[in-house]
Amino acid sequence: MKSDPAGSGSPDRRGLHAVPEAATEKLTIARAIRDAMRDEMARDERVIVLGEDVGIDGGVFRATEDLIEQFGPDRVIDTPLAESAIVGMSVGLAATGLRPVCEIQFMGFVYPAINQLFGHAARLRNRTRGGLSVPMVVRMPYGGGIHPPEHHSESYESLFLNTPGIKVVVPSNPYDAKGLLISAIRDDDPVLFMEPKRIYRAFRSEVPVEPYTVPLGSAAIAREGDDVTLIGWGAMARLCLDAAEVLAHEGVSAEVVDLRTLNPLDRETLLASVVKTGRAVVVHEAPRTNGFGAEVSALINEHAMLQLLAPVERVAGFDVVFPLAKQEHLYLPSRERVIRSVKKALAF
Amino acid sequence: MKSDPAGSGSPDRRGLHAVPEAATEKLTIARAIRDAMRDEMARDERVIVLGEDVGIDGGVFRATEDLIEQFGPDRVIDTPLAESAIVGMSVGLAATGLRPVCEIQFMGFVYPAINQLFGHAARLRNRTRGGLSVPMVVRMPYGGGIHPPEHHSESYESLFLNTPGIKVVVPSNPYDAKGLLISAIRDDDPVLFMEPKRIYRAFRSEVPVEPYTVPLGSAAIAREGDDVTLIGWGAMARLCLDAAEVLAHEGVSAEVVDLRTLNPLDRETLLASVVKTGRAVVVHEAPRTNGFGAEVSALINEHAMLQLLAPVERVAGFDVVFPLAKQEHLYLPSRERVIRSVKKALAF
Amino acid sequence: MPRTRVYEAVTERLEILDIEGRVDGPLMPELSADQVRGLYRDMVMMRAFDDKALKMQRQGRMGTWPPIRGQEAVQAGVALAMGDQDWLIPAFREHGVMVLRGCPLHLIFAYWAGDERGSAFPEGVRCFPVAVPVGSQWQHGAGVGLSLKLQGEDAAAVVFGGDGSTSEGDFHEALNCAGVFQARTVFVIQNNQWAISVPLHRQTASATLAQKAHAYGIPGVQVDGNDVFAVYSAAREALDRIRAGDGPTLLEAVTYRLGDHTTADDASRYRDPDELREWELRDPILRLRRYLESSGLWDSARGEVLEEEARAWVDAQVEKFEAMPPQEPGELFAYMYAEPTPIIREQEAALLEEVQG
Amino acid sequence: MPRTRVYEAVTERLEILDIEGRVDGPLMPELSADQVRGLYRDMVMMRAFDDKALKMQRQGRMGTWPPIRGQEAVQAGVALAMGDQDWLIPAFREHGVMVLRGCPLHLIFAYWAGDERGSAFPEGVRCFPVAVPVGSQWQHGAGVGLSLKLQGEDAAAVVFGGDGSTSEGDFHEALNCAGVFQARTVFVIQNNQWAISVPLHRQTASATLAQKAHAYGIPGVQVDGNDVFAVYSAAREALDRIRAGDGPTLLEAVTYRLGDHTTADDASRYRDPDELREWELRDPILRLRRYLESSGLWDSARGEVLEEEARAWVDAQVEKFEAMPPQEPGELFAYMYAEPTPIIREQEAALLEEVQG
Ligand SMILES: Cc1ncc(C[n+]2csc(CCOP(=O)(O)OP(=O)(O)O)c2C)c(N)n1
Ligand SMILES: Cc1ncc(C[n+]2csc(CCOP(=O)(O)OP(=O)(O)O)c2C)c(N)n1
Ligand SMILES: [Mg+2]
Ligand SMILES: [Mg+2]
Repeated sequence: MKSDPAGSGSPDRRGLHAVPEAATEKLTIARAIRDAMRDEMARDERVIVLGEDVGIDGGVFRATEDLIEQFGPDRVIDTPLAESAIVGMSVGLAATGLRPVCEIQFMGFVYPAINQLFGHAARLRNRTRGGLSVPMVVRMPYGGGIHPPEHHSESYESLFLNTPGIKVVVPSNPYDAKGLLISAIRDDDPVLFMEPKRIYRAFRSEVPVEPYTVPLGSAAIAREGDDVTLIGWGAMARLCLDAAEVLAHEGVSAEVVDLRTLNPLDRETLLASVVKTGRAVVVHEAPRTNGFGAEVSALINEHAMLQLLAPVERVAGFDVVFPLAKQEHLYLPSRERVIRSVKKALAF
Repeated sequence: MKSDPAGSGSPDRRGLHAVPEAATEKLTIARAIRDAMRDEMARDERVIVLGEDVGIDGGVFRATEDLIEQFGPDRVIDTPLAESAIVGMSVGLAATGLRPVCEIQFMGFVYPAINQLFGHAARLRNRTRGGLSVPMVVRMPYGGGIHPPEHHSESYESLFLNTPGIKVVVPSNPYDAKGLLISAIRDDDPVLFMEPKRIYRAFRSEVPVEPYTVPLGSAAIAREGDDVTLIGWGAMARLCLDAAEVLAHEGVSAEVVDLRTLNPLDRETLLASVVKTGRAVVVHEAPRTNGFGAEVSALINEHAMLQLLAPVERVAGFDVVFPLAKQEHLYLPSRERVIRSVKKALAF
Repeated sequence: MPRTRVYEAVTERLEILDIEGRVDGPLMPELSADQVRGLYRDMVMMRAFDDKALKMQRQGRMGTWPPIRGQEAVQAGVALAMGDQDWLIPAFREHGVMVLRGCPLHLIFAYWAGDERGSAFPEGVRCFPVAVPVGSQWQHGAGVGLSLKLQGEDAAAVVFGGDGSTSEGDFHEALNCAGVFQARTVFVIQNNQWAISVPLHRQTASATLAQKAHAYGIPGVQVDGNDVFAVYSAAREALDRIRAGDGPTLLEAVTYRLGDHTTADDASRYRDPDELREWELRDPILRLRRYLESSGLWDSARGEVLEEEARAWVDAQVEKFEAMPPQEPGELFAYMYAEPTPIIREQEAALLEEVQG
Repeated sequence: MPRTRVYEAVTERLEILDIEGRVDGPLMPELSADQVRGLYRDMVMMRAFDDKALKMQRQGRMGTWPPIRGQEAVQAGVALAMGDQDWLIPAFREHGVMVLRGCPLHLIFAYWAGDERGSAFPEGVRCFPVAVPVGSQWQHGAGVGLSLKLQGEDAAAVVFGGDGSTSEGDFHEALNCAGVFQARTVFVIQNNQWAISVPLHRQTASATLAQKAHAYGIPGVQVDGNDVFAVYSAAREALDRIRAGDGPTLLEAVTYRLGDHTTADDASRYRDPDELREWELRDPILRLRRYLESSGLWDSARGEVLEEEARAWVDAQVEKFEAMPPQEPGELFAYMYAEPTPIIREQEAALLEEVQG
């Protein structure tokens, strides 16, 4: 698997597989996401977009910009301010022939939709033994780093990973963002699509102009290394790459596994890397306790205990409410914290 | 710490500490819970009970039986059918001088209340730097084993353990049920109180007649042993005791740690036991992936890796929707599954 | 200018068939003798399988069962008004209308006996499965109604819920959105006046449930829910309005839960027996029977035939239900995703190994 | 019997002060000259600090700020009607009424600049912190109103929310429960006609928001929200009703968001400039100023004094806000629980070790 220091997400094997010799353009994650919706709406008229301010406003992060101009108000629908309705109505829309891509304006506001997500979207296929299904995508910006008001910085992925029936996808770069979102829209089951808002526009990288898919359930080796495996997703995958870069100058060779999909999880890629390096540091923004880092740690210990040279380190948020802007820097995992944990593992 | 094969929850050290020479009576868990509310309501007029059917009906599991007769409809309040209101209004009640003990009829119906629980109950103290607090208990029967309709068997504890600000308590016997609930009601922060409905009336055991407390954040050694540590809570703590009993006849000495409180977690007791036995099997009804068993496994590996003789085993539900009655037995952790995992650990 | 009326509206109640079985001529909907007898037949059939389910539950052959006794008219009336292509989105006390919409009774028995296959309806039956989380189905009703509109289908969504379910936020969001989007949805409240032990006046302070429609800018009407003609007319009117492109309607059918909440409940703990007796006199089946007899559409011979027919049908369905082979263990995993994920495959393999010993 | 009216809904709108500053004599509330000048003063103060906050935001001295420009009359009018012991439960665009209820302006600045201490109000100030999850605060309003009733307090809860927030399920549940429990709560909707980019007619199909009260069996009234006398009178009436033990009221104040949604928004993307101009003519401050002048309660001298006073006060508050020392790192953990849990202690120690190098 080719190494990718810039983490620009230039196509890994699977990605390339989907686009042999495609023409590309430099896009931000936000624009790649917009383009994925645009391409799928053009390809499949069953695909509709709905949510708060997704229409003329183009979404508060402009992730649906110009879609209403292109597809009209019957396919790009501004909803009343009601998250349970956005998801609950989408269950009805999806079960009867449409493919809704709904937006929750910030992950901090997904709570009112939990009952519909877990109670119905995640269960309808099983409940009806396959009779009705819910091909729905629920997009939401998540994570810290932009100094917004309360409830605008949270990472709730762990909330969605003990409840089967919903896939959870988190891109870390423009290439994956477009390819994963297209896969999510084409998937026949509900997919929670978490968008790392802090890097929506942090950088541009090459993205094929034509539609392509990055399969759900495949992690990427974002950087190869031998001494330790750094495991992250979304914005934290970027942080792992930064840390790996610094570590390299200190003679530490870190491999970075970008999980990309948390459910289904690509355990092979994850475990193979840890078996190779013998050390693992998992990084996430959510609070430490019972975050997905716990599952990653448990899995590694179950499958690679004898190959482990040190305990799996978790670099995560503290077990506190995500702070307002002025103390955000104290809460969020930093490159230094990742490096410190790597050194701890190396010194074990 | 005295061993307790029957798991009747006869007072452990901490418990005894609270009740030196108390007169006792034989109660079920359901009745012990009712008595805890009754005693606290008698002791503190700020304590009120609210929820669906908690009044004249006495709760669908009779956990509030006779309270309305004793304390009247102003302190035992039947609410409209609205979980978000039950918890959301309780935030208002608790922040202004009352101590609501609200009931969610089944844990499967807590989803609509998540926004109020996580968005406000868990945050108000921190948000106001201690200016307003939410001394509230949210009781709910959880777990499988009674063959009910859909949504009546789930264990969602993991959902509440990546979100700081809410304590999570799960008794496994009448003694702990009363002592822990009294502690929860007296606690100045929100407490989620999970009641193992399958053993509400499964057995009776000695419970002090007088009020007493079992402190939050203290696990119990429900049975002592040397070869392996079985870790559970609620109904699964009982299952661990059953398994330990069988294992004893096969010459395997299993220690059983009943966590009792998942947040705050008593890591000392947990880790001390695993360090002693060198093997751990954690058991829960919730799906395996990202269940609290993952956190327990991660903690053990972080703190006791070198003492571990085998990987921490997780015996949990499958990553599927909790099945309807006829396949429930296939889903739920069984004594045999616990024993198999113990043997796997022993054979590692 | 100073104090002006910015909104003025009324909520009406429709009644056609009274307790004695007399109808209000001008309001009586155009129904053939066969249709009227059909309504009676439907209701008798419901009563028969509901009683049977209760009996089976006592015998341990059935799981928790929510009886529909007393609510047959709402379900038969709405079913008759619905068109072939209309979608039904039930709550959990709609076995009657579900059967009339094509859900096989033996599957409904299977569902309440704890078998997921009970919600696997035959191809072409446009019906959602039971929704246990109270109120959540209102959102699906709005969504399906919007879906039909967006897809240009000449069909409607008919979603049911109880009086208690109107207290949930989802009821509000669904009706509000349906109003905004002019969804092709009829919202039917089976107001049986109790939510387990909570009577309607403790559920809401509004005088009627139909008037809640004023909050959403949509029509709302109350009907005597034990009057099958009123139910049919109001449902028909609402569905005609949708076909005319005039948007959603809220229909409150005032009825009564003659049985316990479910077989796990004991209503005598909280309900006044006099109230029960009161409502037994208003039994929707009795009432229609009186009409049939007084208008010469019925006689004891027909009655006996129908009784026999009902018994035979129910018994056959019970047999079919009880003859269902148990589900395979693998079905625990088979429907979680279109394609099983690796962890699902692994766990299924582990279970199969365990059960196959 | 057949078609009967079971409910008649009427919703009124109250207006007292028109755009030219003329009042409707008989409806004019009894207010002393000082009280009227006080209202004007309050509104001017609000405008002043709102402008200042926007300026600071552009200068990077303030975080995301939701402007209240245009909504001053709602907030001043309700504040004047409230009693000492009444609780205020704001949404997030209530800085004006919060200040009038005793929340120090420098703390409100601190809050929106990203400092939790901004929600630590002085002892005795009966005000909830800002509630960011739209609609969630309605439940707290109902809960506090019930709490006051249960504790026999002669006080009320006044909870605010926007037009968009009425679409959330929590709005419905809160008002429905308040109706059932006859909670001592006034529900105030600041209907500024926009929810970010969504106009009111896309938010609900109901003609007014006040009429939603009919769903809950409680009184509902609409007022011209840019008419401070109408707002005061309606709020006063609602509070008097509570003190008389007559239960909750829904008060819709129709106003307009003259600014962007927040400093992170650009309303010109979705709003017609003509609409904006239209509403600038209805500016609540301008209107009251006209009344003051025409009734001889005002002159330019007073005007200058007030301007000066406002500037001085705002500058002093800014100074106080910017002079706040940063929070200690430990405050990240200090308020999670009454007693820190072991994990909190451990994590705090780790952070302190890190920051202390
Ligand atoms: C969200 C939720 N809360 C609680 C329950 C438990 N429960 C099941 S039915 C019921 C009462 C429903 O009353 P109503 O809506 O009037 O329907 P009915 O039973 O009268 O048909 C309750 C509280 C549930 N199923 N879902
Ligand atoms: C539950 C929730 N969903 C979405 C948001 C994002 N958001 C913040 S304010 C707002 C619009 C609120 O409109 P309205 O209630 O009319 O209040 P206004 O902003 O006009 O004062 C939205 C969608 C939120 N804060 N909470
Ligand atoms: Mg009912
Ligand atoms: Mg607004």
